[in-house]
Amino acid sequence: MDQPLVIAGRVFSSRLIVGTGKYPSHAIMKAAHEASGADMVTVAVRRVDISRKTESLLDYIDTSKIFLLPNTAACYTADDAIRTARLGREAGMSNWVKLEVIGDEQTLFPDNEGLLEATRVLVKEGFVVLPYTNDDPVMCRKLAEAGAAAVMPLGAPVGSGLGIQNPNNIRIIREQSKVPVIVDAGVGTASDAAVAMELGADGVLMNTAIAGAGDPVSMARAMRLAVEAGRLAFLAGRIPRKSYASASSPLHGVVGS
Amino acid sequence: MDQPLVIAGRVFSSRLIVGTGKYPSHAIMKAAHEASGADMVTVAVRRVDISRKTESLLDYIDTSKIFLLPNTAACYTADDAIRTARLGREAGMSNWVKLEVIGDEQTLFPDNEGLLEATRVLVKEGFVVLPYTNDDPVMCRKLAEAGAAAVMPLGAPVGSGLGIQNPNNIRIIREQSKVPVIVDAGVGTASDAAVAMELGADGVLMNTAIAGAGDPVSMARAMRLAVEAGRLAFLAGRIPRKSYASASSPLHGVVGS
Amino acid sequence: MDQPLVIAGRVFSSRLIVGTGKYPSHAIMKAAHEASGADMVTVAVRRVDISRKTESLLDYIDTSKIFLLPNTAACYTADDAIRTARLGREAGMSNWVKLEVIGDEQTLFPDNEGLLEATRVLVKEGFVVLPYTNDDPVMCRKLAEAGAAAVMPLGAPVGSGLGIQNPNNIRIIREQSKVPVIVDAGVGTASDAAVAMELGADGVLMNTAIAGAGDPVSMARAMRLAVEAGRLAFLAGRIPRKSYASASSPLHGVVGS
Amino acid sequence: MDQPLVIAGRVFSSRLIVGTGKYPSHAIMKAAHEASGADMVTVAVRRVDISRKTESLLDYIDTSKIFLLPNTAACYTADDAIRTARLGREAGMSNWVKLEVIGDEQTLFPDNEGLLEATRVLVKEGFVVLPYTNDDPVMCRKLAEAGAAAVMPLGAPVGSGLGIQNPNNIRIIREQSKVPVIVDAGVGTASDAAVAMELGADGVLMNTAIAGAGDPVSMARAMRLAVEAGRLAFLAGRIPRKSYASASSPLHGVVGS
Amino acid sequence: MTIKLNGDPHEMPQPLSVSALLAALDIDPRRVAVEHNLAVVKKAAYDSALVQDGDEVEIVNFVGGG
Amino acid sequence: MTIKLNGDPHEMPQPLSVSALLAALDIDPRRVAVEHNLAVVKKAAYDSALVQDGDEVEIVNFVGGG
Amino acid sequence: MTIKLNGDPHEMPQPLSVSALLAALDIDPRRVAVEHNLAVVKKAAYDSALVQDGDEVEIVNFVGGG
Amino acid sequence: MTIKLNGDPHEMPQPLSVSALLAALDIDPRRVAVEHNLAVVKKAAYDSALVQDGDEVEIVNFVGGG
Repeated sequence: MDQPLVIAGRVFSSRLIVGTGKYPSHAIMKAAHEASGADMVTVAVRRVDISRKTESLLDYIDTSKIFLLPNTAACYTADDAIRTARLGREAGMSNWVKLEVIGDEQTLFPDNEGLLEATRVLVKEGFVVLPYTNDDPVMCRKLAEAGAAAVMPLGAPVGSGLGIQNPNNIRIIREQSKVPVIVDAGVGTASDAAVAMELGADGVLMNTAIAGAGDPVSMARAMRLAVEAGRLAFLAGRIPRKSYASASSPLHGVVGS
Repeated sequence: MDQPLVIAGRVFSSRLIVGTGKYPSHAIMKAAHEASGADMVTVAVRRVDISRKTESLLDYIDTSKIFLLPNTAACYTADDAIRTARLGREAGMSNWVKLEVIGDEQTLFPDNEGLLEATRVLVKEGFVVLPYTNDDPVMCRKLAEAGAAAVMPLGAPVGSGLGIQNPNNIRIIREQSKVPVIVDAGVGTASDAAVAMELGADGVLMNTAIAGAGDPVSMARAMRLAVEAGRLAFLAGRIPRKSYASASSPLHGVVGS
Repeated sequence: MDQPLVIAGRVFSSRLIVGTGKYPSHAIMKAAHEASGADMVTVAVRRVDISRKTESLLDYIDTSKIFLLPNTAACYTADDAIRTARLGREAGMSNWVKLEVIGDEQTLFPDNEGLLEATRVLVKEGFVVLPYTNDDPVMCRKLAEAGAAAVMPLGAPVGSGLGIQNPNNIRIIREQSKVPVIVDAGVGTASDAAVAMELGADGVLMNTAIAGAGDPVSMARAMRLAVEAGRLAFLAGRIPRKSYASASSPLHGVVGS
Repeated sequence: MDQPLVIAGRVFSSRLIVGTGKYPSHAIMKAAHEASGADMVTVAVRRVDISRKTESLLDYIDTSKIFLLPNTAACYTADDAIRTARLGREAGMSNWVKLEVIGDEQTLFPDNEGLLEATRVLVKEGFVVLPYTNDDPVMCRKLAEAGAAAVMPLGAPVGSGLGIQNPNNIRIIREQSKVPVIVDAGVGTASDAAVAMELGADGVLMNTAIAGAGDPVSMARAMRLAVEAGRLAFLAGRIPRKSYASASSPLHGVVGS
Repeated sequence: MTIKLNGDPHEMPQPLSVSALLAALDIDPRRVAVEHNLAVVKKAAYDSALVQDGDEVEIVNFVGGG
Repeated sequence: MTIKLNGDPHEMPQPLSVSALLAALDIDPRRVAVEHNLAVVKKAAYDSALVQDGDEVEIVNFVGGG
Repeated sequence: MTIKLNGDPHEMPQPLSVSALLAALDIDPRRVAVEHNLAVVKKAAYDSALVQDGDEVEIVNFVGGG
Repeated sequence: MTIKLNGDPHEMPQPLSVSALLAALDIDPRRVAVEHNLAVVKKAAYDSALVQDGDEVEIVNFVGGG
């Protein structure tokens, strides 16, 4: 049978990692998290709103079951990402970080130069670094060599819902990587998540595809099943593609032949 | 919640229909059927081998749980298909038939002219006819008008594993059809089945994708989950596709901003 | 070198066939026709407007250079198509017809049952019949057997600009067909036309992609070049697809190695 | 009308750049170059074979018409690439270089960290640097900021013939880039080149697709036409994609209606 | 007397040949085709074919199409 | 006497009912269908339906298919 | 005296420990992280770390993100 | 005396200018580039640049590439 996903020695029962942003309500988020079966969720680190009391996100996450993964979203330099990672560690009581160093507002694609630099610094400080990067096997290898605990290549722009734009790259990244490969960003619907897993990905991370769906809770369940389906299909070994047909029923013994 | 699949008044708990051909062994077939959760399986009608005793396929199908759907595979004329359907009814004690009138050996694509003719005849004789046809909305409508209980457009050539070649057509067929739409043939792996369901299909029928997989039982389970995932995603309502990114985390309140 | 396109014994210098509908003006149409290099254009047969004089389409087509192909667009029965074909022959002084029997308003997909019937009738009456049909190898074979001078499978819905939705089917139609294969409908831009030709099509027919372009004359020229490019590439023989790289420059003799 | 391609102030009459490797013979290469219409070709810099006289590549390139672009293929470090670029300048009497710093043997994808470093050094030394990089808008922007005269994002792995794997990225790179964008590597057949140009690319560079074709000279001509077609289509403005049909012929005035 | 012309009622003083009808309508016979009571009229028969009360006539020409 | 059984010639000592034929062939009647001279034989008629010299008989069952 | 709190000026009567500042702001210390003049303040140091005039303080918590 | 030429040992009777070396190797100087101890040698310096025992020399030219 399949082994569970293990990152930096920590075992996860689910290969689906979900976000906490953009849900219609905290209550719906909580229900979606349960439906997704995820045991790791990403959170953002932001300034407390001094002016008014707001209910805490954490009141809607059962941290006894769900592991928090702080991200450095919206950081455009290695320094800001490092600073945010340190604050996230202090707030989260864990040394894990989904490392983002953004290079472009329109695509939210990473600045890999800054990402590599921040990864090196944070690994030295004892962080478990999960960098969000391009679907580039070379950069994924360098991040792993820099000490990243996993690599998180993007499937398509964050929130675009375009699905895996370059399956060949994801497949090659998986073939070459010595650390777990989590496809992050770009999933739009269940089949996209299945495709990512069929390419060999060790896991999938998504936020908008669930939070922005018409019914986030149903979509969360769909994603849970799709990730499991894709993983099973990858392990089972699919049939080869052929340009022509090959009959499913015997050609002999047909009546009247 | 979702309604179950209903064809000709008969309720099916699963939207996945599987075949019985090309398995490594009857025992593996039986295990794959269980893993698939299917409660309808297709069977072919062929001459008994007089020369030697062979163990019966039916010893490996629990017909108290699984409904048998005889097909007319390898029939190249309406007459042969009608004749085979009648024999199938007598052998199966049911009046259902997966109607195939094949028009070409290389693609195993249907001869829709003959298919329409055979459908009209068999419907008159009280058969519940499920015709295997092209991904053509017009032909699907005509088959329904001729009394077909469901239409089964192909996703790709039988056994090709190419996946849904023309998603737009399948979507339109579903939008226009007054009877259930079962995507038949062409599925290669789990994500293909999910795609079919996300397009709105009421069910998916497959044989080679499971029977020919490295591990048919695991693939059967993958297909079960993929069909469920695709259905849920279709009902939940996916996010729209965008060419650019839209952030999952808030843009304000970033440290140091 | 390549042979020219020959249909029913008539030689065409261009493999691109264009329409005459939906242009911003007759003058732009004329310029686009010249830029396209086409020597066959389709025209529709419609009632003369008794109430007011309108300038004739034919004033903008040099019929000494361009062959007119009347169509039976908007006919929903074999009878209407046959009737329109006869009128077209009388008006056009030629016995050619682009035969359309439409089965659905939303997709404008053909009613192949009616199409086959009309083809048989018109062939008997001495027409050169070019039927517009689905991307179905079986139906294409039957139309050819019924006497069609060429088959015109659709690439995508008329005017949709979606491009060739099912390349595998077009390729197989070409491999099996004994008559010329003209891909009709669905082309959106130049690369779509090139793809059709690379699949082996003998020609491409389009209207909206040119008439509806921002600059119809430039697009007409683009289509001319794309059809030529696709044809040349098909004849030249493309390189095989590989999942990995193969170097273009020598691996030995590198400085400092 | 269209402006010609201008890189670093140099005007090129063709938007197609071709290679000089892997041809069946120097004579065929020369004929293919003429058929391609290219006025810039890439060459590799390698050690002279001391042991035996070999005829010079340059005897088959009319350098009065064709501009030589030395590459740094097979260099795996910034230092080797810089060293090779300097030698190429001395041998070629020009200060242009197609800069490659390879990061992986299997994909021949670039090492963007080394590429950026080498670009900065060579720009300082007065080189006109055309870096071969990923289809990453952020890296392309950084290379331009580092002084690259153009950016050359890859469409797919070198020699793979897979075509443009991520059209959305190429389109975005073009929208954002302040310097010319040349799609380099991955083209397999004519339509791939047309697609690249339709996405807005300023040019396309290829080697294997022509040199490895069954008939390199015909394919070279096909590529010339495809690049021109794609460019024209991009400038003309394609029709929008629709999921349903829109008629090309009038719906009114149908006979018998 | 009234005929049905291109689907609409059309008044005529008296029976006319197809040629005369086209002339009356100011239509160039070379660029149209005429159907008389569901049968195509050959151009050679335009003078002889007589359109009478209650007849159905279709006059068509080529327009832009795809 | 000879019949055509599933497309091939088959010798029989004398005319047999379908039931007897199946028994002779050691075939379980519950899992097959029988066609006699192109007409399906209902199970209820297995005893009465008589297979004679020159008759065509098809005996089919279910096999794996898709 | 004025400090820069989360990027904006903030008035304080007199220097306060981080604990006192959080209390004054009615913020639960368990769910935030505090940065004092660009250095993260460990929770153990909340009582001892003194925020003085002109200091820069960032107080952050977790919000929804992807 | 021995130099390292294009990565391999190469014997020379005595020190030679780059021009002399190329001539000895029967290589047309117009179509190559020469690196002497890791520094590119300008064509103008071919006569003056002296290759001595233990030197490293790279002589390159253009070959087919993409």
